[in-house]
Amino acid sequence: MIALKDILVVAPMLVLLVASLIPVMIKVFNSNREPAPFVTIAYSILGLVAAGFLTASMSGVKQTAFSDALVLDGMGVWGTYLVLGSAAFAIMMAYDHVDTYKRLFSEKCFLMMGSVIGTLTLLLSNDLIVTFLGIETMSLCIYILIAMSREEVLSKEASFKYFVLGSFASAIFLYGIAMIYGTVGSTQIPAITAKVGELLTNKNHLFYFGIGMLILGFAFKVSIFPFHFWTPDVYQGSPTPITAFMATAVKTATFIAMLRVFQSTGYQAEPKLMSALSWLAVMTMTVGNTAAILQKNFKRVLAYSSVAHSGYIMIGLIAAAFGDNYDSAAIIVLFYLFSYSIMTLGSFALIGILEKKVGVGLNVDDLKGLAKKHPVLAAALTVILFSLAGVPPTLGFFGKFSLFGVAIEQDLYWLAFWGVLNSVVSVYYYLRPVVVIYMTESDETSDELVATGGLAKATLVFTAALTVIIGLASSPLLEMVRAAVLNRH
Amino acid sequence: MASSKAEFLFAILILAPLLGFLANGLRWKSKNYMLAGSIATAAAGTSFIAALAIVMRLFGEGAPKAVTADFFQWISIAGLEVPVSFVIDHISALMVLVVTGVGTLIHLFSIGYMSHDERPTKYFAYLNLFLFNMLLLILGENLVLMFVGWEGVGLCSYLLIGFWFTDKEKAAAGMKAFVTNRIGDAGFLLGMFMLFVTFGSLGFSEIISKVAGLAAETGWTGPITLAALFLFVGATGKSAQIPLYVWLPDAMAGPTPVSALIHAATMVTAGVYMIVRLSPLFILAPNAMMVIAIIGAATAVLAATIGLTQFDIKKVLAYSTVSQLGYMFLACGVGAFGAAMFHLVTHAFFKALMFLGSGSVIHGMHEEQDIRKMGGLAKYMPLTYLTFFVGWIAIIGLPPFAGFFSKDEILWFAFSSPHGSVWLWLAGFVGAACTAFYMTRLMALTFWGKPRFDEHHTHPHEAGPSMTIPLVVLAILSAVGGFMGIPHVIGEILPGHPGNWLEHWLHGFIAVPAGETHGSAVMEWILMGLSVSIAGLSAITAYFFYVKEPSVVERVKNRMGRLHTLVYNKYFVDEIYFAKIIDPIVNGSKALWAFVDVNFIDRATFVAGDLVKGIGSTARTLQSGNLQQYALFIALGVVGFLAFLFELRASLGKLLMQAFGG
Amino acid sequence: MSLSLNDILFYFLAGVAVLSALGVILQSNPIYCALSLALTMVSVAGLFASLSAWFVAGVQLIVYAGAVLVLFVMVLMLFDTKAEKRAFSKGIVSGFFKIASAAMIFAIAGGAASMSGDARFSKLTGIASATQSTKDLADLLFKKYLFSFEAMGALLLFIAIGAVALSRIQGGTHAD
Amino acid sequence: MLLSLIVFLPLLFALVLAILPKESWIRPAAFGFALIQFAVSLLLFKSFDPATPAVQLAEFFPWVPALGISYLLGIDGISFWLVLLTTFLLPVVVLGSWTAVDKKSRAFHCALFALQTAMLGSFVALDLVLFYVFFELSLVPMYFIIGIWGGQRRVYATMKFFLYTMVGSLLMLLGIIYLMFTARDTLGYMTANVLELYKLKVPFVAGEFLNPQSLLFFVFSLAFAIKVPMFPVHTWLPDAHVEAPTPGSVVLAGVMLKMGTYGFLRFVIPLFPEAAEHYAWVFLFLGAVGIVYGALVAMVQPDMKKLVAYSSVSHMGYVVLGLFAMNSYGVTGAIYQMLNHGVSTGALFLLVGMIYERTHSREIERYGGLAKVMPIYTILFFIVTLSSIAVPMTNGFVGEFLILLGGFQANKAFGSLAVVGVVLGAVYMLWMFKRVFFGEAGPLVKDEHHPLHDVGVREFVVMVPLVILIFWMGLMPEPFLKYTKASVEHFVANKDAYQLTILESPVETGKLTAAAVADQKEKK
Amino acid sequence: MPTSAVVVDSISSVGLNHYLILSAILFSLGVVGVLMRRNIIVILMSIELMLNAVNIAFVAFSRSLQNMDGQAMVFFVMTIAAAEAAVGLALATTIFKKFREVNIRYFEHLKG
Repeated sequence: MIALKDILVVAPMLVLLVASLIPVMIKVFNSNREPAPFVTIAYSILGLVAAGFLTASMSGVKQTAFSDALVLDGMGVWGTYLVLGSAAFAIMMAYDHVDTYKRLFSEKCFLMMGSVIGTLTLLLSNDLIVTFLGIETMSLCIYILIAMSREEVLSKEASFKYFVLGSFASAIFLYGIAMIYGTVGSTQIPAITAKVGELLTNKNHLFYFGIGMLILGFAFKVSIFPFHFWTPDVYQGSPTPITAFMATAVKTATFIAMLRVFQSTGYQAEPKLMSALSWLAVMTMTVGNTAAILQKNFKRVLAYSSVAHSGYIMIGLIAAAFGDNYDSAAIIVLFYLFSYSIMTLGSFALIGILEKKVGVGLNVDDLKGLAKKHPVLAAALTVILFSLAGVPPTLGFFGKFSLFGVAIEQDLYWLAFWGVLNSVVSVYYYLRPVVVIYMTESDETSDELVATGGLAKATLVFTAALTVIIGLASSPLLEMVRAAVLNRH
Repeated sequence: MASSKAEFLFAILILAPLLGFLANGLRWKSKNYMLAGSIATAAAGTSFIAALAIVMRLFGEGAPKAVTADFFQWISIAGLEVPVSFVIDHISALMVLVVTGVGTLIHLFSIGYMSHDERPTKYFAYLNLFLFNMLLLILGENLVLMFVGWEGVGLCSYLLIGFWFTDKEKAAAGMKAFVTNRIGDAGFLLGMFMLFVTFGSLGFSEIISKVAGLAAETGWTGPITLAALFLFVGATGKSAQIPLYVWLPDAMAGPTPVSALIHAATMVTAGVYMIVRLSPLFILAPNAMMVIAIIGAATAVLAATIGLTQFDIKKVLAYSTVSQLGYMFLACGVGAFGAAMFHLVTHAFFKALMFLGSGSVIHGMHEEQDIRKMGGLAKYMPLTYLTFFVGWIAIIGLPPFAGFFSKDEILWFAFSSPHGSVWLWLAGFVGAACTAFYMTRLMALTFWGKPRFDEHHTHPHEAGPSMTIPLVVLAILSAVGGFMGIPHVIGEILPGHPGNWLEHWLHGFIAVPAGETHGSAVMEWILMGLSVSIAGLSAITAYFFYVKEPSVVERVKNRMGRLHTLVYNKYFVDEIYFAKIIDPIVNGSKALWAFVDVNFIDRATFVAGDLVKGIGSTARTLQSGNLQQYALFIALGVVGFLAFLFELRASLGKLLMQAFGG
Repeated sequence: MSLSLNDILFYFLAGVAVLSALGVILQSNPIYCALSLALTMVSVAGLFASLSAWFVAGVQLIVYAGAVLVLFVMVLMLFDTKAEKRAFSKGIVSGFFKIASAAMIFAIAGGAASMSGDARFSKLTGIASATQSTKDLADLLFKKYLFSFEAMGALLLFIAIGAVALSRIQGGTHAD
Repeated sequence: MLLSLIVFLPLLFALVLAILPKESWIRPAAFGFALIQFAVSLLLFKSFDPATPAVQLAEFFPWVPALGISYLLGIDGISFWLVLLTTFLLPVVVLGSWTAVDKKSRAFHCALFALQTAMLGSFVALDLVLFYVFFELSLVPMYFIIGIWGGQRRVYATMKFFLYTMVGSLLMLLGIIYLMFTARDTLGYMTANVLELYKLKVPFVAGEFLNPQSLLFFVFSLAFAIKVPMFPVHTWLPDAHVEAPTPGSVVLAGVMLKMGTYGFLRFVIPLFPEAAEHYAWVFLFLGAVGIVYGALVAMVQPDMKKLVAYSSVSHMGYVVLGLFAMNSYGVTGAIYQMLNHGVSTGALFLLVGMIYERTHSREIERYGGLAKVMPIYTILFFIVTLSSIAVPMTNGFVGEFLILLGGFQANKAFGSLAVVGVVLGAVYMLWMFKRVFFGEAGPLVKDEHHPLHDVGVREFVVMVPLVILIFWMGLMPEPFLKYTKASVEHFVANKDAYQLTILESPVETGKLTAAAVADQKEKK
Repeated sequence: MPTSAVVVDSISSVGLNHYLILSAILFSLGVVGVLMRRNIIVILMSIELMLNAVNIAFVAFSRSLQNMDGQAMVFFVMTIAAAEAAVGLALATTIFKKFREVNIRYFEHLKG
């Protein structure tokens, strides 16, 4: 039955739920009048912070809850930090655009927190059905959030595309769960990972089918080729804070959920699975990077870059699932997720600062003259872009370094090689904004560049500083991640 | 063994010109030609005196075989020791005296010659710098040091040829000289490397002591043969032999004293000097010797024939120089290193004399160099005429002037040496005939006959003493210089039976070819007679042609039209070089640039980039915005992934059958 | 091969389900599609029942055939759509691929199903009665799946508020 | 701490420059800082013992102990002069770019000083990852220097520069990682410490291409070959040079290219001795081809700067030839040539920059007769030309001579091919010299509206130290060679099993790394 | 509570596979619907169809495995399906308000 420890595990979620409900309640009891955005956001942030503290208080814990439906371990704690952090930044960015969000702002925050709860559920799930629920909660809230944007055409289109494809992928995912349930007899992840080897060795076709569908269902959420097609469109059409949240928190949680599923040496029984996933990883990197080169819209560039990064992270996942050393791979995946999230938040923060109109975003060429008008922003963005490109001594470099390291440790030379080639390609488009910012003659003053949003600016500068600082001293972070991953149930 | 005093003297000897260079070089804008010239001449003179002081030590009983001076270790790496040390032995003694002596005279001459120039100080600085480098070349105890001087003189030659650089032609001539020399230098380097790889040392004495016991190589690819050939390539560059002689005639673009000093008396003989220095090595490579001899003979004849038709007074002398250098190489090639040295010295005297004489003429004629516009200058410039006359006799080889002795010795060795042959002699003989002819022609057109210039406008005049004194001194040397090497057959009939002093002096320092000499004293007399008489005959013919019956020249010219065109245009060697070597290289380089860099490497980069962009645009095409298409890709992805997992290609049929049959 | 009653029931319901599903995707009038879907739902409920999943069958009828489909129909009425001129997407090639990929999914899933293990249900003599199974299910839901159940509730709350909010947003970027 | 001081002082200066209140203070301050930096680096003479091949002045502390990455600095005879060259060139560059860089001078000098840190760091880093960090980091300021202050096609050039280098270095990163794991498997602990990695015997199979050592060798080589740049991956260089501002070119040619050759010497050959030995001919050949090819192509360039850029290709070909001769002469010559190239090509770029500032053209055809108008400039240019074509008594000769000697000793055919470069070098330089300085005055020179002034005092002062070095290094190579001798001898003598120790090591770095790892394991 | 056990016909030839294949058929039909139909409401219906197919599989497995977990899942899936339908229809309504049309081909602004 429900014990205190169960409540403790879900305490962050409860706190979030309460914190998100308060503004809505205020609204309800205040005859449907919108509370001040500041109040709304304060509750949300408070909730996030409180959730963070609650999580921190459980950092040493490793336990399951609710009849093994949830598991709280280091990986979960670490992921929770990331998700909460991303959510906090996203909400702060939304606050910067409060004039465009003013109506229904409390609902928006509420839904945002809803998706955070869903994300946390996904993150902590120890049961595929909980995973599914988490994904759905997260996604459904996000669909609505996207559609609630003031922007007419693009956001509706983005929302609907995401919705249809997401539901489609959910069905696939669910089909996979059904097959796994049928073959394993349970949907609990530990039960599944325990039987993976046996089922794969026996060539249980249903299980093959199930695990394949399951992975592909996950793959949709983290935009692995060929399930990535929604990504650029949806990222572009969504309000930037939502995009930032999707690109960081959702991805982080999904990847961690995948890590949980992949936590078994049994996968080594089927090398074909590995080569199939490797192909997907390679294709993802390639498609993401090459398509990004041709983009004009900065948000689309980042969307494709996010696709490409999923490809890189896949390398780590493959190493975790099919290598000899799950721990080291998982550590690196988490580390990479962290670095990726930091950089992505920073870059989306810049878009949030500069974009004229939600959804339309800004083109790379619009950045012309940024160095003159907002030198600090320009510098911060440049740092982040170099970090994304993997130039040392930034966080991005150490992320890539450790990721390729894991690949080589597990003898995944081809993946590492492709990763490197793709990194080179990526340099091209990451540096294009830098070229525009610094190297084009800014004779024509671009009055367009109106920077709004103090919090987003702070976010940008903060993340930029973080990339450099952690890049220079990555050891403590790495140690933290290591401790987190090793603290596993 | 070298006392500190020797080092002191060496320091003076070598540093004096350097100091002169610095003194003039640092005030290079000055137009005070007298001061500059004085400094430079004093520097050269100091060198000469120091050289003399050192050379004096070699004389007398119990005198050392060589005076050496070590200064410091220049480079020293793992077995490669390159000390800065100098040596004056019996070979370099000759050379150093010639260089500093003749050099001083030419410096002196230059004071007058350059008096009207805009940048005399610079000129004298260069001249001193040249002297410094030349001394390094001569005195260096190892090949590296010699190479330093070797390149250094090339550089100075470049600077001095292009001294009047505003003229594109002259600048081009300088560059041509340097580059051609560089080709030779590359050979020199390779030769050096070959020697180092073979003997592990680059010191002359060490190499010579190491080759001492070795047997002669018979093939073409032995290390010594290769080294010798490489070094000879270096020599052909510096000493203007086939195929690298082309720079020397063009080098006449420089001021005339420079031509006298660098391009006649000293620098161009460096190749000969180097071979003589390494004669124990060369003698072990008979095939290389043969090459040297043939090249030398060929150059002697070829250059002489070109000389027959030239009208530029300096060009004639230049080709003559090339030809005479050919004689020296012929001598080296047949193993007559002593004869080569002998000719080197006498040639330095008379050719410097003639160049200075021509300089005097040009100076007097207000920079006119075309001998067709001269004539009858004897009466205007008697002293110049007189000294030039001495030089003329010396070069065409009439006894008892210097040229006779040295050239005849070479011809004799070409015939009699174990390495010699009658063909080599014949080549030398023909060359001698041509030499006599073109030199007489030069005399005739310049000094004899009627003036062909406008006497009202041009007033040829004798120059001042600074220019005439060197002429006189050199004329004397040209006249008597030959007596240092009187052939035995002549010495025997002379009172007091003077021996061949030079041969004695060089004995033990140069290699002597092993094997039997052919020919006898009678033969030597006969050949001597032949060469003297052919020289005389040629001279008389030329005199007849150009003074008595100038019309004959035209007739001969017309009769042999094509041949004349060919020779007059220097066998079109320059043109051929340009068309067949230089242009192809330049065009080839452009093509390389265009094809390799631009069209291949960069293109490859672009193609790679385009490929990436192609993939990207394909990905973008797929990104059609159509939701259902995305869903299709998802479905296809699922299908593909699962099909791969199930190895569907192999088991598709089975699977379907069971699916429907089950 | 003799067919038991159960078999006949299965084949009948399956036939209805497939045919009505075909109706969903082939009818050009969305209302007919919705009605076909309702039929599918019902036959699926029947199938659940044939598998002794009584409670689920009931829920299927109530939630799906009842609530969800009514929702669909209502929205369709709201839209007031008629039979569409072009009910299907264009493109022969992509159409081929679409159908082919669906067929392949079927082939793989079906193949995998047919190739794996025993085709029949284990011959247990007894299966819990409807009441018992419902009880068991309730037990499961409120004990083992408590978290999921609660999360579900939260989800519905989010969706409810979200859907309301969505309906309240007003068009026009510059309207506010 | 001396090395850290030398490495990070410029970064500190860059920060100071970034916050200097007045724009007009920047240049003098930068110049002063550069001089201070140079003076500090001269302290090395006091602390450095040339008699030993061991690594000196080592500094160590673990950086990312989990991965065996440490902050390990050290200097030996191989890097000694490169460090000094780097610090020496900075004041020259700052002074030389006094007027050349007219916009955003603050940012420019910050970039320059940051670049300095990166370059110095890569010369003294003895940890592969640390080296890689500095190696890559150096790209960033240079990327901006070319991209912001460059010429017309600067963006193309800088992207090309960045991408080319990135391709190689990222592949090298894989190699580094592989080596670190090999260390883990053979030594028992993961480390990127080069001194430890030297102990590895990476498996090598002579006949086959696909063996770890050969692959690693080529991966590392590619990275450094691009940086050098060796034929046929050199095409980024001419573009980068042509577009870069003068100081950028000077630093690029003067120091950055050396990072490639230094990498060969420090990492490639000692880490993969068998493969290096086995495939040395490839590099001898490419070096020789590079010499000739660079010279031939330089010859036909219409643009002065491009000509100098291609001459760099040629000159760096010599360095590669010398390195892969793998004998004392070749290696010494290569190190010497690196310095020479830094001095003389740097000087050439400065000179070309000076004339470019006056006429805004580098087209050779439009010059001519410059010697008459700008005599001092001509003399300076001529001296540098001499150095560039390796006329004896200039620095170029010593280096080239040793390299060619070494190259010839190692491989007669390629050595002889390389000697052709001696001729061609003279051809392209002198031809250019002739066309620019001699002959009739060209359109730019006789342009009466813009009379050309001879070099000013500042420009003269910039050139003087370079000219002095040209002769000093040419006439007295021994004092310079003294510092490299022990290291080179050690290198050549032990090239099959190269090891380096730390002189009077304050810490046993290997053990410390191991201890850190053990500690990690315990925690686990 | 007395249990009236339903006796399973021992000679029944219909088993798990049949249900799974049926589920596969329905799922594929749903896929076809999603891929082919232009009306967004019908697409939503097709998705419902797919979820139903999955439900059949769940229940069949539950029956086969003799455990009730499958049915619990079906319960959740149904709820989710309902939620999805609600959100989807809400979205469709919003879109309809804007475009007065529910054709999928309107959604091609975001591409490339």
